[in-house]
Amino acid sequence: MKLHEYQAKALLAQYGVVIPRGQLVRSVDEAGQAAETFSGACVLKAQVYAGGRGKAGGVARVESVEQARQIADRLLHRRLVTVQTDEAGLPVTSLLVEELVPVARELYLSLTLDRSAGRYCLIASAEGGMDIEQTARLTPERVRRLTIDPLVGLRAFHARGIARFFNLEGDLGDATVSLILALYRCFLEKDASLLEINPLVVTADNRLMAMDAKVSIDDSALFRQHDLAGLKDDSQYDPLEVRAARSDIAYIKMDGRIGCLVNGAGLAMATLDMLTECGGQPANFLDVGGGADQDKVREAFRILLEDPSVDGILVNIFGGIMRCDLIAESLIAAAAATGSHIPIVVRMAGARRDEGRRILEEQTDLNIVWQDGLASAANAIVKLLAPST
Amino acid sequence: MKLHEYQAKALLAQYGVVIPRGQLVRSVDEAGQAAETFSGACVLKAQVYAGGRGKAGGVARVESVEQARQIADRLLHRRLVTVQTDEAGLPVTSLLVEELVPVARELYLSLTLDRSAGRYCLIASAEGGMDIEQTARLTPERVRRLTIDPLVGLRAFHARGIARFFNLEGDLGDATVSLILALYRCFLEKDASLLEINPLVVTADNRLMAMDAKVSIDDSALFRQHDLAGLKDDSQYDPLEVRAARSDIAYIKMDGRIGCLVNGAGLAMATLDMLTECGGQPANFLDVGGGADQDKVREAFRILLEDPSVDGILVNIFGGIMRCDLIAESLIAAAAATGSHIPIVVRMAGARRDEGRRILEEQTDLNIVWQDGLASAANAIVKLLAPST
Amino acid sequence: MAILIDRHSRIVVQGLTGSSGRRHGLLCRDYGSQIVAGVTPGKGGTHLDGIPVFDTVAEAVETCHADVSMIFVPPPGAAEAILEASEAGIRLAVCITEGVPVRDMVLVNRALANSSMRLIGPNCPGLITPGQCKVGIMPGDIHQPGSIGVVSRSGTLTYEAVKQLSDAGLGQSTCVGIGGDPIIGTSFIDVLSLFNDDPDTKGVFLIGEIGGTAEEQAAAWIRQHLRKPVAAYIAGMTAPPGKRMGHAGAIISGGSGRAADKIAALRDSGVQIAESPASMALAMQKAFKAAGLSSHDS
Amino acid sequence: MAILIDRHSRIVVQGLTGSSGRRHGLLCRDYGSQIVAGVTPGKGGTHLDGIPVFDTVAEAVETCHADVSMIFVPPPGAAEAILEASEAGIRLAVCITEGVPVRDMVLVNRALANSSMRLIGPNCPGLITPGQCKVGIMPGDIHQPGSIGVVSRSGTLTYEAVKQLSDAGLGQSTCVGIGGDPIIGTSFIDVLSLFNDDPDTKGVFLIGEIGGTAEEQAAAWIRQHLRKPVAAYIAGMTAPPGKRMGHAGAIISGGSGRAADKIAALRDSGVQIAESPASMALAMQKAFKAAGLSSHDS
Repeated sequence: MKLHEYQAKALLAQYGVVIPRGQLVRSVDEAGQAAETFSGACVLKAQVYAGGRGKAGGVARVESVEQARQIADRLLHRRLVTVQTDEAGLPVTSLLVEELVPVARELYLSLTLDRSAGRYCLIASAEGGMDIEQTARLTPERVRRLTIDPLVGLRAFHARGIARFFNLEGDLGDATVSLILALYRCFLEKDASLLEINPLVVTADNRLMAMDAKVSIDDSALFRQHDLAGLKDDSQYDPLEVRAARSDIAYIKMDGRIGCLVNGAGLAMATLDMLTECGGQPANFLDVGGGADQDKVREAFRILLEDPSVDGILVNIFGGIMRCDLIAESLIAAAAATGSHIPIVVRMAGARRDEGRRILEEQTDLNIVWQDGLASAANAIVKLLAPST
Repeated sequence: MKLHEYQAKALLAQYGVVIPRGQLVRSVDEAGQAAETFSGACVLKAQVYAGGRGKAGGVARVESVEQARQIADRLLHRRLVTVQTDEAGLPVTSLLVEELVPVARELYLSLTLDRSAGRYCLIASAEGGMDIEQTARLTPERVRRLTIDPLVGLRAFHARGIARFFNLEGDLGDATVSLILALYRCFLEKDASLLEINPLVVTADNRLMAMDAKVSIDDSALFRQHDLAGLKDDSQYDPLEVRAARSDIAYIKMDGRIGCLVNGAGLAMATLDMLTECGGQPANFLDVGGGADQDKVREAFRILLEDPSVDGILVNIFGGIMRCDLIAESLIAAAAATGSHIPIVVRMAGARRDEGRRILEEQTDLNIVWQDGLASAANAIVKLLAPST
Repeated sequence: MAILIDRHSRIVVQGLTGSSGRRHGLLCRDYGSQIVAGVTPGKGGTHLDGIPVFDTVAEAVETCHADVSMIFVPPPGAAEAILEASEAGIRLAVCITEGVPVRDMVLVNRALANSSMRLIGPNCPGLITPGQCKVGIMPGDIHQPGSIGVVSRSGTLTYEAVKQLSDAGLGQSTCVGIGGDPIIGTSFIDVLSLFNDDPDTKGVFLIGEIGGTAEEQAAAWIRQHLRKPVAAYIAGMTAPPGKRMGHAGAIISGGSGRAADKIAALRDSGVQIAESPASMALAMQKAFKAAGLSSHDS
Repeated sequence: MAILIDRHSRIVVQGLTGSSGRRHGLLCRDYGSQIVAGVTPGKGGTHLDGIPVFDTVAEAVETCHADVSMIFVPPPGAAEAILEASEAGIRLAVCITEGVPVRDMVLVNRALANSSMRLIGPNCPGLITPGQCKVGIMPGDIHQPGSIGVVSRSGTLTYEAVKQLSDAGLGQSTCVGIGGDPIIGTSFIDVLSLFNDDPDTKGVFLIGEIGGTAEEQAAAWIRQHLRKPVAAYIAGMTAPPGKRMGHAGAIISGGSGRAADKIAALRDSGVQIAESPASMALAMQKAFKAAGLSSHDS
């Protein structure tokens, strides 16, 4: 789960990290008032779940209250498209208005998981403000990576090594050590999966400040991070994705017209691949999960049936934990409830496949086609929709 | 550093451990008032830094306020001699007055260091109220010992294993798990070196309660346990030991008449052994430590010179960190300050030995004898004091 | 022979009395697995359909000589359940639980470095040695005893692969789902190495997916060490970047983790790639053919 | 040859700019030890009497190729200093600091189980290979190069022993003070084993004291493995029970840790016991004699 910049900064501030003075605003008037407190000179930053805001015009420096209002009016309640979003972009419902801080140096710090080591790692770069993967590629000597032994933890001596690497001494060196230890504490206590300060700046008046901050929380740990779970901003997701998430269904909206309903993430990906191979374009990734009950399956069908871009549905279920007969019943119930008559190709295998098939074939009101194999099912739905293209 | 029972119990109560209702009293009147709150039926427990109080008469059950006052009068401001004290015993300056709790079962739990593993360990015994080492010897199957990996810590599953071992199920089993986890948290957070609940009782009304509690704190960790450091009860030590401790001098009062001043614990023990071998009786163990400065050495001399039971002093210094000439100067200064003229045999070796010897031999006012070897020095002081025995 | 589990494995189910634990514990027993004990704190002393339940794994090991554990404990306690199994002397723990916090697994991963226990999972379907022993949630009846070793990060996709293999007459020695989480106890390479040394395994089918670099690492290992025909399928060719595709591990980020790179690496190591999820068995047959072996030798 | 340190050892002093670190760092250099660097956080870039000071041990290793560390960091930071040395690739760390909290050492002890670094101490005088290298706080001039290995839990008592040995013409290969704390990095047995394999060590003198069971364990090891004459002295014959005699380790409790038991165990293993602290060298000579060797072979 992502946090907005303003949320991430507020969280870090709780751990003693220095951040720019700032204020979250949701209207042009609020933006104007906030700009006034900075005598007009300030930065407006669109709060969206994506990076690359600067180049996309989502971050603007203003010199007057009037200018602040103009920019706010331009940004608020529009969608921002950056290199990290899709073509539709993300809606801007709030802006962070911050003081202007003269900067002497830009650095980079992050904590994340090193998957190959199975440990957390600290990444530091003397090139702040840049994409870390680019820096690592172009000037690897400017990047340092430190894998953390969970027994020992991230210690002052590690942090001092990073301060030396940054060439920060004296008070700034000490501040770097304190900052790194605070970030690690925050990272662990909040079950973060990513904590990135980019840029971390040395200000003109020699303070160490987190100019931007990105924090993601491990979804699996939200059960013990109640405060953070409440910070989720549903506006940043497709409404269908929000609805699916509420039923614990993994759903991602895509650009095509064939809705997919699959159990299991790997099989769902394989189904998209199969569909694409047959010339079809999937409208979504949808994994109802392993232990889905009938309610969940019905809700999954409804999400697909209510999506206006979906012209037909491919169901691919490998029963194991799930029973094919229950899936069949849920499918009929959901289709009946929405009154939809779009073509549905169903392929099922595994537990109680024959019963499921019988249930589907017994009903005649709906436009349901049975197929035995994955390839034939994908071909069938593509062909069924072909004439109407 | 030891805690009194009442302090240990208050500490454990902070961690949610159930303890008997009780009140600390320092006078007969307070004892009477406390007994009144229990309608006269209660237990009075002398607060001293030693076990074995029960058999020594330091724990008494009373049935009336009048009886409580009588017992309090008998105990308070006397010295209590138990199997764990020396012959002089320890002064009783306070009593813990506690409710009477009907007991169904007595158990034992402790946390301490397993030196051979270099890890902490939990010891549980189904025989509460007994000396654990005796139980381990007589009925080893009644004792379970669990070494704790500091990476993993003491976990609920370990605690459940102990609950099973105690044969406690249902709510009592759950209470055992909570208790053990609380004890471990307390043990770690407070840098304890020993935490012992003996007996841990199951009350007649099915509660789990710490009937007695013994907690010792790692002296080396007192710098980060300020709250606990303040709990030290100087009344439980020889006044000279208290004074020595204030100067960070390791000092233990013994029964003989020859004061010893040595640098280094091992050498100090060897000096006592040497003295005993020569027929002398040491008045104390005294280690001024490795990095002692002149002030500390002077204070150590004063402690010896002001002890009325000291008839003569043996100084054994192996200069390394310490310089013999400084020791010599401190010795002369301290002796002059106290005006003492008791015989002093000095043996020094190592750094600036010759200079130290010259300084001592140049003065003529004091009764100081130089010796080159450890054996000859011990013999010399014993002989010097022999006529007066 | 097969690897990791066989008819002699004695299985304890941690979380047996929960709904998933109960269901799959009994299904495994129906398949023929020896489910010798269950563990649920507070339920010690009871029985579930004839299976004795204990408060701790240590008791299950002591009393019932369990050597394998199947873990269904919910996420908040799953990591601790793994640690408990390890300390109790379990040889192989299979953690089915999905959604174990990464922080917990970082600790488990470190603790198991000093343990003799092997962990499979978490967030995995488990493993099966067809005809002998099933420790997992896969449908047993699609499997056939045989000599293809199957290893996968996926669940139902593995069933799809196994069904294709069985339908084509390619039975399996052992099928191992290693799980889709960022931190897992047993890697592709660990399982490949076991298959390499297992005389009953004649060929290997690997099922990967987008995200991470586990498949690339496996490819490098295969090139250097694996002496048997290998075929593979990688799911997620058409997945959009930056989105988490169900599995915590399945995300393409910053140009790494792409299916195309994984396929190229495997192909470079001589692995026969199934281009389509519908042709997995076919790819396995081609791998045998390329190695000059008949798949029916298997 | 000797053990652990010699003239080629390159020493970094952690806490060099503190009063003890400075004093003993320079004294060790005067003795001939190669003190190549110091570490004091915040003092990086400065020099102390020609010795470069760094902020971290890693820099000292990288820049000055230090392989041994002598630690004078005060108790609150001492454990972390040990961990830092370990991660920086130091081969041997000698922690002189007295008063390191036990809880910190429990962690260090666990962390070093996965490290290639050997720790000596804490709360120890250090070690010396006479005539070559001194990493500790012992007075150098009482030592003589020779072939007696000395190992001890004590500080000044060791100096007493060494002086007696030197005065009797019994020089030392290496003298190791393992420290008096409840948790130490290197045990009697570790050092005995090194002496056993060191061709330059012909005999061993062991100095123990009351408390714990380290001497009993050493006795058992000696009986089984040590092929050289051993003599020993145990301090604390006359110590009162239940009192902490200076060292955290030196306490007799519950009938264990007594000098008499330790002496009996050592004697049973064929160790020559010095009955009096004044006859340590004599005991060593007797041990040689009993083995049919002249102590001057040493």
